[in-house]
Formats: sequence, structure tokens, C-alpha cells
Amino acid sequence: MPVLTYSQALNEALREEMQADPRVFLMGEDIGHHGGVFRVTKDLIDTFGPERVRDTPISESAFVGLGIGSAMAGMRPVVELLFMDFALVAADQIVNQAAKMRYMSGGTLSVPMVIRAQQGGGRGNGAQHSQSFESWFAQIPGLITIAPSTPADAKGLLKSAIRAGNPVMFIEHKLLYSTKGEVPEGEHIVPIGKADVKRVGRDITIVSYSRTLLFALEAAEQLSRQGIEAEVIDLRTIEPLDMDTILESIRGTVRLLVVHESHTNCGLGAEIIARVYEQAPDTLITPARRLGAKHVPIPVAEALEDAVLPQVADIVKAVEEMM
Amino acid sequence: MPVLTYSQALNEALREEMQADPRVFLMGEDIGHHGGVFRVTKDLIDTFGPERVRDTPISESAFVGLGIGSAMAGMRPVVELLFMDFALVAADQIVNQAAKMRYMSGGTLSVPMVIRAQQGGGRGNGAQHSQSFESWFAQIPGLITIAPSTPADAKGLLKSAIRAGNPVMFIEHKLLYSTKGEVPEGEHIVPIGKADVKRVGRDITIVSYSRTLLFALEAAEQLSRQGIEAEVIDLRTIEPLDMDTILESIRGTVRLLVVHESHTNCGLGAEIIARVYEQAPDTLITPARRLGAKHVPIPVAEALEDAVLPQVADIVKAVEEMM
Amino acid sequence: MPLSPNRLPDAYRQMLVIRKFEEAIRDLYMGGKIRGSFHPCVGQEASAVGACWALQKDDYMTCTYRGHGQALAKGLSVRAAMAEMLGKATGCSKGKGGSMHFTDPSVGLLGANAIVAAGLPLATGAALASQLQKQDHVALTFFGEGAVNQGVFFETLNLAVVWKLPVIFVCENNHYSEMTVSHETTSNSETYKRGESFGMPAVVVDGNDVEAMYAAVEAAAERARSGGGPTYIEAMTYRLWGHMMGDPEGYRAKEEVARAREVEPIVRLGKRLKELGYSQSDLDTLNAEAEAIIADALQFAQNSPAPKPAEAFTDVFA
Amino acid sequence: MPLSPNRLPDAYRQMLVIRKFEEAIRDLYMGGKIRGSFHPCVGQEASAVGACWALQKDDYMTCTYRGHGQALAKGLSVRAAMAEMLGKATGCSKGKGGSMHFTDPSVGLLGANAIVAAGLPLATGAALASQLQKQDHVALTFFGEGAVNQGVFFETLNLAVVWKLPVIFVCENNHYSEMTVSHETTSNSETYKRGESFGMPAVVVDGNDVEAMYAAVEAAAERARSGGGPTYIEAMTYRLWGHMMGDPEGYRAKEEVARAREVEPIVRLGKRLKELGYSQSDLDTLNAEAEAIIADALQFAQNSPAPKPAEAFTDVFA
Ligand SMILES: Cc1ncc(C[n+]2csc(CCOP(=O)(O)OP(=O)(O)O)c2C)c(N)n1
Ligand SMILES: Cc1ncc(C[n+]2csc(CCOP(=O)(O)OP(=O)(O)O)c2C)c(N)n1
Ligand SMILES: [Mg+2]
Ligand SMILES: [Mg+2]
Repeated sequence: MPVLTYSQALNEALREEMQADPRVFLMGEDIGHHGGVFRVTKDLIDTFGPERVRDTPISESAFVGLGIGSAMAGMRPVVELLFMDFALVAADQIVNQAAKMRYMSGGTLSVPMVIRAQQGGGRGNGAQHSQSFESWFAQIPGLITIAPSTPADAKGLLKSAIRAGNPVMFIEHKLLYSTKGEVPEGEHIVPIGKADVKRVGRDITIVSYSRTLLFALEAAEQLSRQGIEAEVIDLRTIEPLDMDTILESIRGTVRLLVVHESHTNCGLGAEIIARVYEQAPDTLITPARRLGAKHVPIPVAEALEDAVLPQVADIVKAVEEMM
Repeated sequence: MPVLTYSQALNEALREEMQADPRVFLMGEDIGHHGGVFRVTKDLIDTFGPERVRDTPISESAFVGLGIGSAMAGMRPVVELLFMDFALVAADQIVNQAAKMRYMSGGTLSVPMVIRAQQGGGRGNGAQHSQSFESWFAQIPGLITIAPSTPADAKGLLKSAIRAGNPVMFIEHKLLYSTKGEVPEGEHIVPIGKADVKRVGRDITIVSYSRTLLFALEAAEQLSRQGIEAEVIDLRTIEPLDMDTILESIRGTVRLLVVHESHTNCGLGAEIIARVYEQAPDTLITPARRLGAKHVPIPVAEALEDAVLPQVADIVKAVEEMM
Repeated sequence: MPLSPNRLPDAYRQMLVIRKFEEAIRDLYMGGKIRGSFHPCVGQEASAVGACWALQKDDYMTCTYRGHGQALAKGLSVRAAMAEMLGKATGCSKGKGGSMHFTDPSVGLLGANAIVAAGLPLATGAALASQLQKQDHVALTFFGEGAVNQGVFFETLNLAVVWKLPVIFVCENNHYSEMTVSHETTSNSETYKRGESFGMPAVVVDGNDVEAMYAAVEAAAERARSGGGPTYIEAMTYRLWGHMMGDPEGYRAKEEVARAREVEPIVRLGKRLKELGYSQSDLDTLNAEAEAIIADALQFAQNSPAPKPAEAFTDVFA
Repeated sequence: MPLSPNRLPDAYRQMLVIRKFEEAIRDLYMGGKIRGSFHPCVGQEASAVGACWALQKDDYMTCTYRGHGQALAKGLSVRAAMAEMLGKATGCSKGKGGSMHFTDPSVGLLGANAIVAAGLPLATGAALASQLQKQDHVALTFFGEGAVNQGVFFETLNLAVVWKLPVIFVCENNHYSEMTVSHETTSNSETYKRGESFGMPAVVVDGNDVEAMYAAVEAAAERARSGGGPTYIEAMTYRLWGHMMGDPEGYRAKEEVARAREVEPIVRLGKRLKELGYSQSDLDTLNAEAEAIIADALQFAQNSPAPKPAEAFTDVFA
């Protein structure tokens, strides 16, 4: 199987979907001749032309809105926000329009649109360019939210997202773009709403996704040397949440740690833990825990950013405390 | 003690703070001669003039931004958004600017600003005018979030908010404005971050705030007739969260139900439950539960809206199931 | 081509249907039968009918919370609209959307909107779809003069010009945004100049004159269809009622409203029809027809079932 | 009053400090010592210095991620700026803000901003504070020509005019927004006309001419202080380096950059100084002084401690 970077895998998904479906088109800043700041749309303009690979002005609210309108009128837009932080200038269009349109119209309208952007910290990009929004999007009915961690999942889920027929927030991570992995050629589809057990283990379940999934795997390796075998679940889709896979896993491991980069407060970790106590109250033998970004904006200096974002060592330590 | 409506109590707080501190001024749509769509700023323009009670264009992003800038330059703005739903058109200014300014400046800047608005459903205002945002704001470091349920708390907390020296999201509820209660005259301060036990009980702790707090009290009355005595905690402040009061209460009641109007998913209920299992793992004898809006946009028709938003009967039923 | 004089009686009836729709809603509202808020378009019927009738059925349109008349003029069923107001399962959005979200894609209506100016990019996106699909649908978006201070208004105008999209921006200038006199919050209250400043053709039209509106929109649609890009139309009009039910209207003098009543669209079109030779009894007939349409819709809506609670959980995803 | 020729050597030195600051950062960046991204302002020093020097110390200013030069020109300590770039505890934001968030309220600097156009309402709010406090501070906000398509840009211009606020909008038009040629995404790329369309005085200035910038801003500041409201200044300039480190610059020809180098601000002011009678050795001295300032700042920053991890949890609330 070919080995691709995460960005190349995304590029391949876009190319294939654009080839297969003339309704698919792209909008975003610098995605045309430049091929995107993170190279995800590289060379697509050469194949599909400037009509279908559209450079936009710095008007996120308008071009997300145009995406919605075009989707309601039969197109399949894939809109790139350079940084997910810029979802905030387009928040009305995402939350009040895209997410609610089908419902408010009693099902007569639909918004088959993907909004993709990278998010997250770890590069010292500062408070306005390092946020993680999946836990916010998860609060909003009407949005599907996806956050793949590997090149293969990135490709397979982006293809599913484009075909989903509903608004999808597709979350990439700035520090995953250059990671590499095997990616099936051609029609490779990963279903929305299905988590993936990325590592099997008997002692504790670590649930994560996106970049911290890699941290969880690394922590699992370290723990393994101490004889602790962690099962690592990659959620892949944030909403709808695949509780079945989580519950099945914790029935075996009887311990649960959730790790994510969005802030802990009202984060996905809290949600998963609350559901576990609702749906499988007597399963865990030690209280469930979660690790997320601490409740401060994301700082720039390395020592500070590392203290705020969950690290491999934090995962190892939490697991050790839970054993 | 005088009996005031919730809006009158807020009006009194604004009047007193404007009288006491010339730095306090107001901005918002129709807040001047009209006195605000919900009458909270009624007659203030007559006392303080149009310089300090400023009617704005429909430019939420700009006037929230002007509020931030004026606060950094020594003023104490109180900005009204007509509906909290419009926070979405100003989301960048609230989340990327106001909340992060002090931190990004290493503490050299501050944003002593209050953004107030009503939110919530129950009136058939539809998906774009009925949302509840407290669980979202709670995800954002740098914001204080307040949601009073009674006229007295509304007055005392708005005064605290104006003096807080930090950005505050002050959440009112459209269906609380005409509720009445005794409100102390003059200097009445309710501290930020302090929950209030609004009803004492031994059998279960119900944590709520804003309009659903009234539902919780009503449910408690009904339950009392069956011999179930619920303790009802009014959070009043959403962030920072007063876990001490919750933990103290559940040590006695050993049961916990959280009720709020924001969507359940990644909501405050999940957060409180996760913290309870982290901080007091062996306290509860029955799994903690939460009630929030179901994961769909807020519909208009009564039968639908009632099915989506938590009702008194839902609280009663949940408690019965937990006994 | 101008609106043919032959069609003026139909336009008159259509405007009466809109007026009577709002009157019926007012009565229902007063009787506690309507949830949420209600923003009547009484006085603005001519711009709705003139504009929408100049479009094709499959042209796209978005409007605002004050868009009942526009939705009906575009072809939304009066029954479905009335049922939606009453929160019935037979409503155009099954009771989920309500007064501020009338929708019917079968007549190109991509939704009313409760967020000021939010419908502009949506219509413009539909225009983009039409352009990409090499179809000749145009899109029209209605908004008030208060919307011209909202960021996305400007962003959208820019994009429409840059991409030469087949979209028509129709500003219904009724001089007030809620209880605020719009020119007090707007640097230049001649909003068509904002359109102009982006380099698109912009015109001011008497929005109470259904023929003038029709002509302006038809010209704009023709330009759009032939690749000429967007047009901005400022329709000068007046809302005869308050911003919403319960508006004390402290911001305007009774005399101003009284003067406006003299030039309001329906009175005016009635006069015009008489000039064209129609009799009072012709007008009475049209009036009776309109009344019958509303009575039928009311009956339909009132006899319709409320949605089942379980319906609250459908229509979120496909 | 124009910028006195006596101060031109100081301005030259200041521009050199900015240039050398960016050069030092580039070297550090290449050496892996800088986290995050870095958006150099090389080529845009004249508009920074001309504009900021026409203000008082306690006038307010906001700028963008490309604002190192503007911050330094407004009076931010070079040491604190350099330390911030290196993420040190002695940085102007203690290492929390980094390259895109230089701040120093003691010289009126209310922050650089990493969100395009977000600084406009902030500065305008400071202008509102000044007006309410009956002080005569003005506020100035820098932004790029790409920012003129962002909603809050327009909203703010409108409010500034309606409330006649003492604010100066300075658009540094360097023709590119990231890797996109701005006129391809902007309906009218003469951005000063957008200012004009809101009814405020708007001028185009050669942004590479420090004296012209100074004069334009001084006139605007005087108007603002005397209650004349906002002014829009479009400063035509050019960024000689890429948008950020690593920009392959595929969107422009090498010749274009070469031509721009001939009229760049520092070369140009050097010529002007010579015309005024200064010698090459005078210029060399200024150059050496600038170098010493940067060397000192570098040493200071490098010798400064990194912030303690616990510092991550302070400065959220008062
Ligand atoms: C973004 C946003 N801000 C505020 C409101 C509240 N609001 C509803 S209607 C309205 C006035 C709009 O005035 P205009 O655009 O002139 O339209 P009109 O109501 O006169 O038809 C306002 C401020 C809103 N719905 N959306
Ligand atoms: C709201 C928002 N959208 C997009 C970006 C990403 N971005 C950073 S700089 C830039 C280009 C800005 O161009 P211009 O305003 O001309 O300023 P310049 O960089 O040329 O100084 C873009 C698109 C951003 N920071 N904020
Ligand atoms: Mg109006
Ligand atoms: Mg530029």
C-alpha cells in the first residue's frame, strides 16, 4: 500500500471525490494556485480549474454562507478555514444556519457541506491559532464532527464526509499533516460514527482521537514496558459518538481515561464519563478520568504550552495513578 | 423589602452602578429611548443621556469589539445583545479577543466588560432565538459566566459582574423577566462563584440555575408530597463553578441530578458529573444523572419544544427513577 | 418586459392575500394562538409581490422574519404557511420552523431567516450553484435597511461582485430597525450607495409601487441571467404596523403613519386599477377572493393536527 | 506640522532597528529558536514609523501579526519584544503572547492581533473611551488590504463615522494577502474608497515615504482631536519578504520584488538624508547604533529565563 502523509491522503480524497462527483467544489483562502497553506489542495486547481477550486477573500462568514447556499441548491461544497479558530468569525453561519437548516425547514432543505480546517496547539502559534473546537461542535445539534488521527482514516473519513449529505466539521491537526502512513488507493471509505480500536489491551481503556491519539499510543508503549497493557480507542468521529465501542472495551478493562486537546471543562471527556456512569454504572473499578487542555488560553512559550496541553507523560502518570 | 420583577432588578443594578461609577456605560440595540426590547434599560437614557446609553447599529461584532477596546482604555462597558444567539455573530470578539486579552498580554491589559443577553426557549421563538450558551461559554478560559434565577440574585450578581474587572457573560432568561421577588435596595451584592442552596432536602441534590432552577423548585414541591425531599442548589455562577457547595450537599443526599437548558452533550451536567466522580468518587449511591435540552435544534410548536426542553415532569420522573 | 396590466388584478389579489394573512395572524396572536414573535409586513406587500413575480418559480429566494408576504408571493402555499404559524404538522416546516423560518424549496424559497443579514450569503451561494451548474437560475435576497450594518452584508456584496454572481440584493427600506430610526445608526442611509461602492449597478425604487418593483427586479434578473452579475435594489417602503406585536411605537409620530397610509401599496394599486377601468365591484370581487383564500387556509390550519412529540427528533440529519 | 528634517536621522535609525529586528528573528527562526509563525514587516518600516511618530505616547494603537515594526515604533521596548519572540519570562507578554500579540499599554499599544481585522473595533473602542472621558487621545489601527473584506472592518468604519470617533484607520496595502493577489478577491482594490463610502475623509499615501506617512497621520490625528472624527489612510507599500517564513512566493515574480527593492523605505530615506547633507558615515553611524540596539536586545533575551510552567496558570483573571 502506498505510504502517504496526512495532507497527501486528504488531497487524494478531495481529488477522487471531485473526479467522481461534479457537484463537489472547494472554497478557501489560498487553496488555488498556492495549493493551501498546509498543501492539502495542492495541484487540484490544475486538474479542476479555478471554478471548482476557488480562492476566496478573507470573508469566512460570507464564503461559509455561500457554501451553505450552494449546498441547498445542489452542490457539495468543501470549505477550508485556514485555522479552525476562524470558525469564530463564521460562527453564525455554521451554528445558526448550516446546523439548523434541515430542521428549521422540516426536512425540506439539506446542507451537504464539509467545513475542514486544522486546529490544535503544540507549535507555539498562540492563543488565537491553537484552539481545539470539537467539544464545542459536539454541543451543536445538526453538525457531524470528525477528527481523524491517521492518513488512512483522514482519507476514508473525508470521502464519507463529502457524501454525508449533512454539514460536517472536519477537524485536522496542524501537527498531523506531515505524519505518514499506509493509505489504500482508490475507493477507501471509513464510516462516520465508528470508533477504531488502535491498540488492544486488557488493563485500561484510553479513548482519544486526532493528535492526542498518537500520544495515547506512545503512552501505551511506555506503560507496556511496566506491564500495563492499555487498549487505545480512536474515536475518529466526535459526533455521533460511538459509545458501543467504548462500553465494550471498558467491560474488559474496567478502567477509562479520556484524552483530548480541547479544554477539559464541558469537554468530550466529561461527556463520555457522564454517559458511562449513566449507561454502564457498575463497570469501572476505579473512577474514570479525563485529560484535556487546562482552563487557560493556549500560551506560546514551550514550557507554558506543554504545561497546558496534555502530554504523553501526563497520560502515563494518570494511568499509573489509576492502576 | 420592595418586590421587583427580574427586569426591574437588573435595571436597578445598572442604575446604581452607573450612578456610582462614571466609567460604566451601556451599548446595545434599542436600549436608549425604547429602553430595551425587554425593558432592562428602561428610562436610563433620561438620567444618563445618550452618551452613556448608546443605541447601536446591528453590528454586534463591532460594538462588542468597541466595548473591549473601551474597557482596555479604562471604561466599564455593559453591552447588551438582544438575544444570546447573536453572540454567534460576535463570537470572534468574545472568544478570541475579550476572553484572551489579559492572558495574551501577560496580564498588562484587562477587559472589565459585561455582555448581557437573554437566552433560552419556552416561548416558541425558534431555533435561532432559543439557544442556551452557558455550556459553551464554560469551555472558554477567560470568561466568567453568570446565570441568575431570581430578581435579587440578578441585581446582586449584575453589580458584581460590572465590578469584576474581567469579561463576564451575563445570562438572563427571556421567561424570567416578568418573574417577581423581593430585592434589597441599594448596595446588594451577590458574590461571583458562590452557589446558593435554594431549598434544603435530604434525599437528592438537584443542581440547576436560570429558568430550570424554578422548574427544579417546582419539582421538589411535587416530590415532597411523595415524601421525597430534594435539596435544590442554584449555581448562579456557571464559571467559576462552586463545586464545594455541590460536594457538601451530595455528601448528605448521596444522589445528584443536574438540570439545565443548554444541550446535554458536553454540557454543564456532564462537567459536574465528571468532577463529582473525580473529586468524590464514592459518595453517590445511585449514578448521577443530568437533564438538558435534547440533541436537536429548538423547535417552535409547543408539543415539540416541550419534548426537547427539560420540563418539571421530567425532573420529577428522573428523581423518582433515582430513588 | 413590464408587468402586464392584465396581471395587475392578480397582483392586487396577491397583495390582499398577504395583508389578510397578516391580519389573521394578528388576531390569532391576540387570541394567544401563536407562539414566538410575529413581525408583520403590512405596508410592504408591493415590494414582495413585484419582486417575486419578476422571478421564475425555480429562481431562488431568501428573506427575513418579516418575510411572510415574500414567501407567499414566491409561491409558498397559504395553507402551509398558516399551518406553520399555528405550529401544525401540516405547516411548511411541520411546525418546527415557525413564523421566522418559512421554507419551500419547491418554489425556490431557501428559507426566511431570524438572523439579520444571514440570508444574503445563502442566496448568493445558490447563485453560485446556478453559475457552477451552468443553469440560468438567479437568486434574490430580501433584507431590511438595518441589515446594511452587519458584517456579512458587506462580505457578501464583495464576493457577489468578484465572482459576478447572478444575485439580486433587495433592501426593503422601511426606515426603522426595530425601534431605532435607521439613519441614526447608519453612516450613509442611502443604502444603495453601499451596493454602488462595490461596483454593482444600484437603483432606488418606489417599493410601494408594484409595477416599479417588478420592472427593477426583472431588469436585474435579466442582467444576472446574461452573466452581468449582481444588482442592488433599494425599495423605499414603510411598515404600517409595529416592528412586532406589542411594539409601543414610541419612536414615530401617529401623523407619519397616517401619511404613509395614504400611499400604501394596496390603496395605491386599487387607484391604479380604477384608472385602468376596473370598477369598485371588480375590486370587491378580488377582495372576496382573497378573503376566501385566507378563510380556507385558516380552516385547513385549524383542523390540522399538532405534530407528535416524537417528530421533534426527526429532520436533524438525512 | 511635518516631521522635522532634524528627526529624520532618528527615523532612519528606528527603521533600521525594525529591519534588523526582523533579520535577527529570521536567523533565530532558521536556527529553530522561534516557535509559531513569524510574519516579517520588512519593506513596510516607513508606514510604521511615520504613522506612530505622528502620535503621542498615550495615544492608542492596535496592529496585526505583521506588527513588530509598528509596536517598536510606538515605543515597545526592543528588549521586551525580542524576549517575547524567544518565549522568555521577560518578554512583553511573559512569553504567553508571542510574535502575533505584542502588547504594551504603557505606550498605548493595545495589542497586535492574529485575527484579520479584529483590531479595528478594539482601537475604535479605545477612541470611544477617549471621547467619553473627554480626553484628547486618538487611536490608530493598522491593517492590511486583505482585511477590507472582513465583516467587522465595515461594521467598525460605520460606527466610527456615526459616533464621530477619534480614530485613524491605516491600511497598509502591500498588494498580497498571504499568497493571494488582493485585487483578485476585492471588488474595488482602491481600499480608500471603502473609507470614503462611509463618509470619512480618505487619502492614499506613499507608504514607503516616512515623511508622507507622518504628515497624513498627523493631519488625521489633528482632525480627530478637534472632534472631526475618523480618517482612512491607505498606505501603498510592499512586503519584501514572504508572507511568513517558508512562503515559496510562487505568486509573484522575482523582478517585481527586485523593482520594489529600489524604492524601499530605508534605501529611500538614506538617499533623502544624503540630499539633506548627511554623509555616508553619518548613515553608517546610525546603522551601527541600530545594530547595537539589536545586539543588546538579543543578549538580553537570550540571557533571560524561560517562564516557569506555573506561570501558565496566571493572568487569566485579575
Ligand atoms: C444579528 C442580529 N442582530 C439583531 C437582531 C434583532 N433584530 C431583529 S429585527 C431587527 C431590526 C432589523 O431591521 P431591518 O433590517 O431594517 O429590517 P425590518 O425589521 O425593518 O424589516 C433586529 C435588530 C437579529 N435578529 N439578528
Ligand atoms: C479571520 C482570519 N482569516 C484568515 C486569517 C489567516 N490570514 C493571516 S494573514 C492573512 C492575509 C492578510 O492579508 P492583509 O490583510 O493584506 O495583511 P498582510 O498580511 O499583507 O499584512 C490571512 C488570510 C486570519 N488570521 N484571520
Ligand atoms: Mg427596517
Ligand atoms: Mg496585504
